[in-house]
Amino acid sequence: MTTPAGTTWAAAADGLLPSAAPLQLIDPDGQAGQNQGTLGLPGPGVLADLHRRMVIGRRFDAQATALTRQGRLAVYPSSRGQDACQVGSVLALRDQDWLFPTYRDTVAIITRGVDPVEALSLLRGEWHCGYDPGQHHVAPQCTPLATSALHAVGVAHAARLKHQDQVAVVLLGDGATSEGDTHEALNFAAVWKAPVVFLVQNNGYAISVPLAKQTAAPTLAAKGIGYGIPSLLIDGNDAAAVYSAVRSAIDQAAGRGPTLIEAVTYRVEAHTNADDATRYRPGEEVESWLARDPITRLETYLTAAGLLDEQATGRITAEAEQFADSVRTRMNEDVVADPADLFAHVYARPTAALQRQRAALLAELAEDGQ
Amino acid sequence: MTTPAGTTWAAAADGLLPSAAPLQLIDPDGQAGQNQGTLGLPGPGVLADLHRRMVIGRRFDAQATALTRQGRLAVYPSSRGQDACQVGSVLALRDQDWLFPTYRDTVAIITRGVDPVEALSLLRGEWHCGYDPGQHHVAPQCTPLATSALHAVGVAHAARLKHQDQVAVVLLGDGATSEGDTHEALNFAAVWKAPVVFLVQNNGYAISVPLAKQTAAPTLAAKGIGYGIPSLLIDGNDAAAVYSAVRSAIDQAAGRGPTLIEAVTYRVEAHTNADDATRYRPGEEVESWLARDPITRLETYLTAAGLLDEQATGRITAEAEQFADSVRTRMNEDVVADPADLFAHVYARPTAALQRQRAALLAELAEDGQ
Amino acid sequence: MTDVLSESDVNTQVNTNGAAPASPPVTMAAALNRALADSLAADERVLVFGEDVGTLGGVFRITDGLTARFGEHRVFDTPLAESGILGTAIGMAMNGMIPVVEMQFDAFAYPAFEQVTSHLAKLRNRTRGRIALPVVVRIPFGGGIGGVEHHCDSSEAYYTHTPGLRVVTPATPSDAYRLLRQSVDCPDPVIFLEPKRCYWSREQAILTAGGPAIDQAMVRRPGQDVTLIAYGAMVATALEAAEAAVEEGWDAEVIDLRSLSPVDDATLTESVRRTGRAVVVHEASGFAGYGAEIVARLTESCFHYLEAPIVRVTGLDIPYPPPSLEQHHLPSADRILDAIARLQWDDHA
Amino acid sequence: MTDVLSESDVNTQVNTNGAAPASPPVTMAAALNRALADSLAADERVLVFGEDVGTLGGVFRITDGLTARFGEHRVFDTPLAESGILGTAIGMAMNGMIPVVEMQFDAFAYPAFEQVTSHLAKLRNRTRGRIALPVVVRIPFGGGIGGVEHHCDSSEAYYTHTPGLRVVTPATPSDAYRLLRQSVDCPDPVIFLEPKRCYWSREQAILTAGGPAIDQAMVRRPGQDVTLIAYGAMVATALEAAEAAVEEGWDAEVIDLRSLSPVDDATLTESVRRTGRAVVVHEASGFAGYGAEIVARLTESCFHYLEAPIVRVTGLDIPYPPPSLEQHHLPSADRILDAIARLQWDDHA
Ligand SMILES: Cc1ncc(C[n+]2csc(CCOP(=O)(O)OP(=O)(O)O)c2C)c(N)n1
Ligand SMILES: Cc1ncc(C[n+]2csc(CCOP(=O)(O)OP(=O)(O)O)c2C)c(N)n1
Ligand SMILES: [Mg+2]
Ligand SMILES: [Mg+2]
Repeated sequence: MTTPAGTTWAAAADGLLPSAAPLQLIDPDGQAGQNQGTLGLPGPGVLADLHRRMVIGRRFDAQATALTRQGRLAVYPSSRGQDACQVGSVLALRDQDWLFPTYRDTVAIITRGVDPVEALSLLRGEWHCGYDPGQHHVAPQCTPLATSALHAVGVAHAARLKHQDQVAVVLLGDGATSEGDTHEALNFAAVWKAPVVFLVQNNGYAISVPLAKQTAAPTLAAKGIGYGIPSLLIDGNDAAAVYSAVRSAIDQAAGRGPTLIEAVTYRVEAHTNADDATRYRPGEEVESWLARDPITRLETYLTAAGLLDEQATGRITAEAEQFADSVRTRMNEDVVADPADLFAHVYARPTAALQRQRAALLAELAEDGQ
Repeated sequence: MTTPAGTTWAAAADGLLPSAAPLQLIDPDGQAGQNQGTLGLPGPGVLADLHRRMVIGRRFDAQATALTRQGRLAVYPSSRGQDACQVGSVLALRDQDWLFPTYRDTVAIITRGVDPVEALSLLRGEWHCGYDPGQHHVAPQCTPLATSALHAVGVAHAARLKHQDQVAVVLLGDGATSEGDTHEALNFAAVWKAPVVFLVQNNGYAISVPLAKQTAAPTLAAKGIGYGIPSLLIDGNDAAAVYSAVRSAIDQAAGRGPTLIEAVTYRVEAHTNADDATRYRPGEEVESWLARDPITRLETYLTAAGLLDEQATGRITAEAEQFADSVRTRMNEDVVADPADLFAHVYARPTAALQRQRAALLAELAEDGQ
Repeated sequence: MTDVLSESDVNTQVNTNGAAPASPPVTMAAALNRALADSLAADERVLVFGEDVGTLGGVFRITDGLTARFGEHRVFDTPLAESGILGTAIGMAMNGMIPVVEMQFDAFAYPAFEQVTSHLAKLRNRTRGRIALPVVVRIPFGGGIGGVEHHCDSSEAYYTHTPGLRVVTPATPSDAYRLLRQSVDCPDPVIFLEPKRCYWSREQAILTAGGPAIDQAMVRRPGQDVTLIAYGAMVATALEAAEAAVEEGWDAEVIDLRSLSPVDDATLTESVRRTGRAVVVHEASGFAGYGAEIVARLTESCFHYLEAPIVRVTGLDIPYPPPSLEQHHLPSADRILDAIARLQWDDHA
Repeated sequence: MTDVLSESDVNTQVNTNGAAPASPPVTMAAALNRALADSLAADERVLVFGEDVGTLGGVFRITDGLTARFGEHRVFDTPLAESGILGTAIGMAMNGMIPVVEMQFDAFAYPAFEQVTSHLAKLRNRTRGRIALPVVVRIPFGGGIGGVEHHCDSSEAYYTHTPGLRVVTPATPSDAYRLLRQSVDCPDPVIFLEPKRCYWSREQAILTAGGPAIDQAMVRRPGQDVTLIAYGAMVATALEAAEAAVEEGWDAEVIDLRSLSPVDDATLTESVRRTGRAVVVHEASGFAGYGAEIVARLTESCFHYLEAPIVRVTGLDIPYPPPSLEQHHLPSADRILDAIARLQWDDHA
């Protein structure tokens, strides 16, 4: 806290600034990272799981994009290239923890265990949220940018008030950090010492707007000190680093409160299938990031460490194919939407007016012989 | 800018963090401050002017509070104790620069040269803004917290686009820093390199809420680095430091862009005359700050430096009394408000509907023989 | 003015509503404070937070003493950010709490508008009922208190047009208690508008959550010739006009809507079909205001019963004026009488 | 659906409005783009900014090519913050600029609500006219495009209830050009609502800023029996209904409001007094919606001319539905015909 002239705040700022360079446990070549900071390498089982889930997630992501071409999805924002963030963050969660995803985080959602078709309900145009948020503690995918950060802080603070060991992890984009709600969420979390983890997937773009037009900050993680929140800057294409950073933040949340993590990654695909990224970024840039692929890197590491062989890779690929097949098959069934749903959940009990409107619509449909 | 793992942001962060302790040119005992940083002591003329204007401002402030007791003002938020911020910031402005004050900054407004009765129009309940903002480049006093910070950025950016050497200085409270608009203003200013100075008068309270419940930041000035904005932490009760900090920020604005200044000060009176501060803060706290009074401190310094003698002090006191007298006299005249004003300025030209409503009201008043 | 309007007239009514004259008079502010205390005591999931609601007890003292009695963890000050207050309230409700938050003044709820419209109102529907948000948003609304700019807005039109929200407002201390208790118990998000000029109005009443349900209107004064429809502070003004109308030979019925959304169509339609004439009163600007909805739906449901068009007496279509001019903006008993007079009585027996 | 509704029908009308059939068809998106380019060329104080409006040319390509032509300093991307966009636009206008800002989708304008209601709408009045804010806020509004949640709101009721704002919306490409040019030239802040389902509708027309003024309604189809009042995308739907009504023996007049605030009372009243019947159509939810205002004021001004109550055909009182169900929410020509049929024609010659 700022106090009268004379005293200094330096002590209070200890550990609030991120490392000078992104922390990295496994480098792009699959070798041990040179800048590991305090992050510990996850065990072999976790590393193998990170790899397996990324392969499945990547395959699902490609399948979803394909479904847009077949008109089975209204739109799909791919997370290709951000696989390490999608999978690393979710595997670090405990069952009781809450995940707050955005429209881009469908892979994170299915990695959490949500049924893929239920997860795609929003983008399929079936219903706003197709899954039960309570089942896996996954909030509805949030579209109004940064607004869910406040919900995460509220969930976390409520857990604290109830003396429950429960942490909320909210996923944000680099662009979303510009919204006032991100600021208010960081501040409320810090003041309340709420057990919440802010994971910023800095993928370099907000639709067409590059980070340089989004902020002049030396790094987004440098925002933490302005709230009194410890911050981490990590390589977002290193699944091990993402896992370890999120897990350590979760472990410290109960006592210390919030952590801000900036994961430096890249959006390999366009903003969505409807976007044309060639209008605003050079192909070489994309190429340079493909060379830093999160899956390849972990594959190299695991193979060298003898934790992955062709057989295993084959099994995982097959599992991924199977997963994608079932998604394709199920998504090819036409949506059967029930008009009555329109009125059922606006209020706990439909108002008299809504009952009249419901009756009118059903009569209309009966007339049209539907 | 954050770049792929390996490179570091440290260089980009140079000079973005404030000093460990508030900068001070003149300490509470009227001696030369021990922590002057890069701030230069203003010349004798400026120091004398700072003192004179603070004395007049303090007297005006007391007069305004008195007017609330006589029912001549609806409400008045005193800036007593923040005199150095009110006067130091304004004297640092050049004619072409814009000032964006809040409801608490009436002393700053009159120091800028706005007619005191016009300045009190809002609090008198006469009209929302009683002065012409264009005349002295003083925006209307802003009540919705932090919203004016964005206006200041817009004014500054427009000046830049027009290649005009014009800086906007916006006054904010410690509480206002929690609003999303403060965040968005700092970010837009930094990205656009807009010539704007954010002066946070950290007076320790937002109505009843102490800074400790407002933020967990080690110091508010530490927010700057999260936007890439150079920041200063200064003793807000040292008029010389405020003047010098704001002036240097203005001088660098054209080239470097925005500066964030946190001035540590104290709200000696209650939030407004309608508030009862004894409900939420101990009297000793107030006492301790009275001992750090900005006027006494400068008086001591000026006297020791032979820049102020009893005669001069007498002249200034008399001038202040005269100023207060004329304010009292003029404020004792009843407000004559013109109902037609209600319709004249909603749009450039009153709409047909407004003309009808105007006619109806005037007819009503005519009937009632008004 | 505040007193004349919101005390005497309302009291005459409320006493006939069966409050024991013996009981000490209570202000609306005290009734609201009691409702919050009783809600906090009744259910530990209830939380009260906002700006200055803790130690200070709120700028209107509505939360006075609650932190002392229930502790910092249940009644607390927040940082100064309304979207933050609303957004965290939504999160807390997602995790089993019942937040009752205060927006310090109407205009200061605007920073929370996105959280209110895009989440508070829609999350239940978004999740097919799997997530309920039993959040109460207390907003002191309206003018007539000599407040400076931004302290006197009436924003009910914004909220009533947003499906998924309930919007209610009391007109008397006893109903303030009842409606607030009912709002806290309601599984839907409720925008609870507090007519600030009535905060200090007194009523002799026993405070109880019983009586008309949260979505029912109340007939404050039965009448035969014309229906005056009002809510919040305007109920007292309508009652004042009704009393004055007697001398003109008009027996006016006064309906207090209480719930603006949903609205009690049955009570309104029954009354207007019976009287054949109606005046809708509110402080907010008329254009695209809430009153237009009342006129439109009643005109449709009562068309052939109407002797004259339903007219509105509202605030002017201007930003809320400074104190020196607000009396010209606010509906008065006189303006309501003038409106009644315009309802084509020539053919009236 | 979009095409059927917004092309053919509107065109039949617009061509009678005198556009040279020779000229190449232009989409509303292209007309808006042209209006922005011509405004930027006509006055160097005009600035265009918002999210993705620069290099990308906007998610709907309305600003396509403008940065290349006018430079980064006049057409630029902002950081991702709507309150920031609106607030800085206000500041730029205070310093002599004419900002034309884009809110990417209706629901994403809500974060700017405080800047719009507390400043954009009020600063002129606050300063007794000393500060004017010639700001244009472009907001793609409405649904019918299969958009997911938050991409299809209709928020005109919020803005039309806010004194100090002008609210306009075009129904055809040529009027999109005209209204946008007029909005940029207007000294008042203008909320410019772009019916996104009409972005790709085509019209053969010569684009000119001349013709009806910014606050005048247009009769899109003259008729004798009933007045259909619509705006934005619903004008095409109303015209479709009007054509279908011919077979039922009803000659419907279709009025395109263009300016929602202020509203053109003269044109509306003249028409409804003549026809004696009216239907108001909009996509937004009905409750406390903009249509209620039209019904209320017309009922008052035309009461003794009305053969039946003025009815509304609007969106349901629900959050905007997912694509799979939106057709049930949106007003259709059939629903308008049903509404016309309910207007008590028995007594009709
Ligand atoms: C409040 C708000 N404003 C605008 C939008 C429109 N929009 C959707 S995604 C997007 C870019 C977001 O960028 P970022 O936060 O970096 O996330 P990313 O898409 O890169 O994952 C924008 C502007 C929105 N969804 N919400
Ligand atoms: C958006 C908004 N929310 C709430 C308020 C009510 N309010 C007026 S002053 C104030 C406290 C402001 O504290 P601070 O920013 O520190 O300024 P100070 O009063 O101390 O000068 C509050 C909450 C407001 N004016 N605007
Ligand atoms: Mg991004
Ligand atoms: Mg303060």
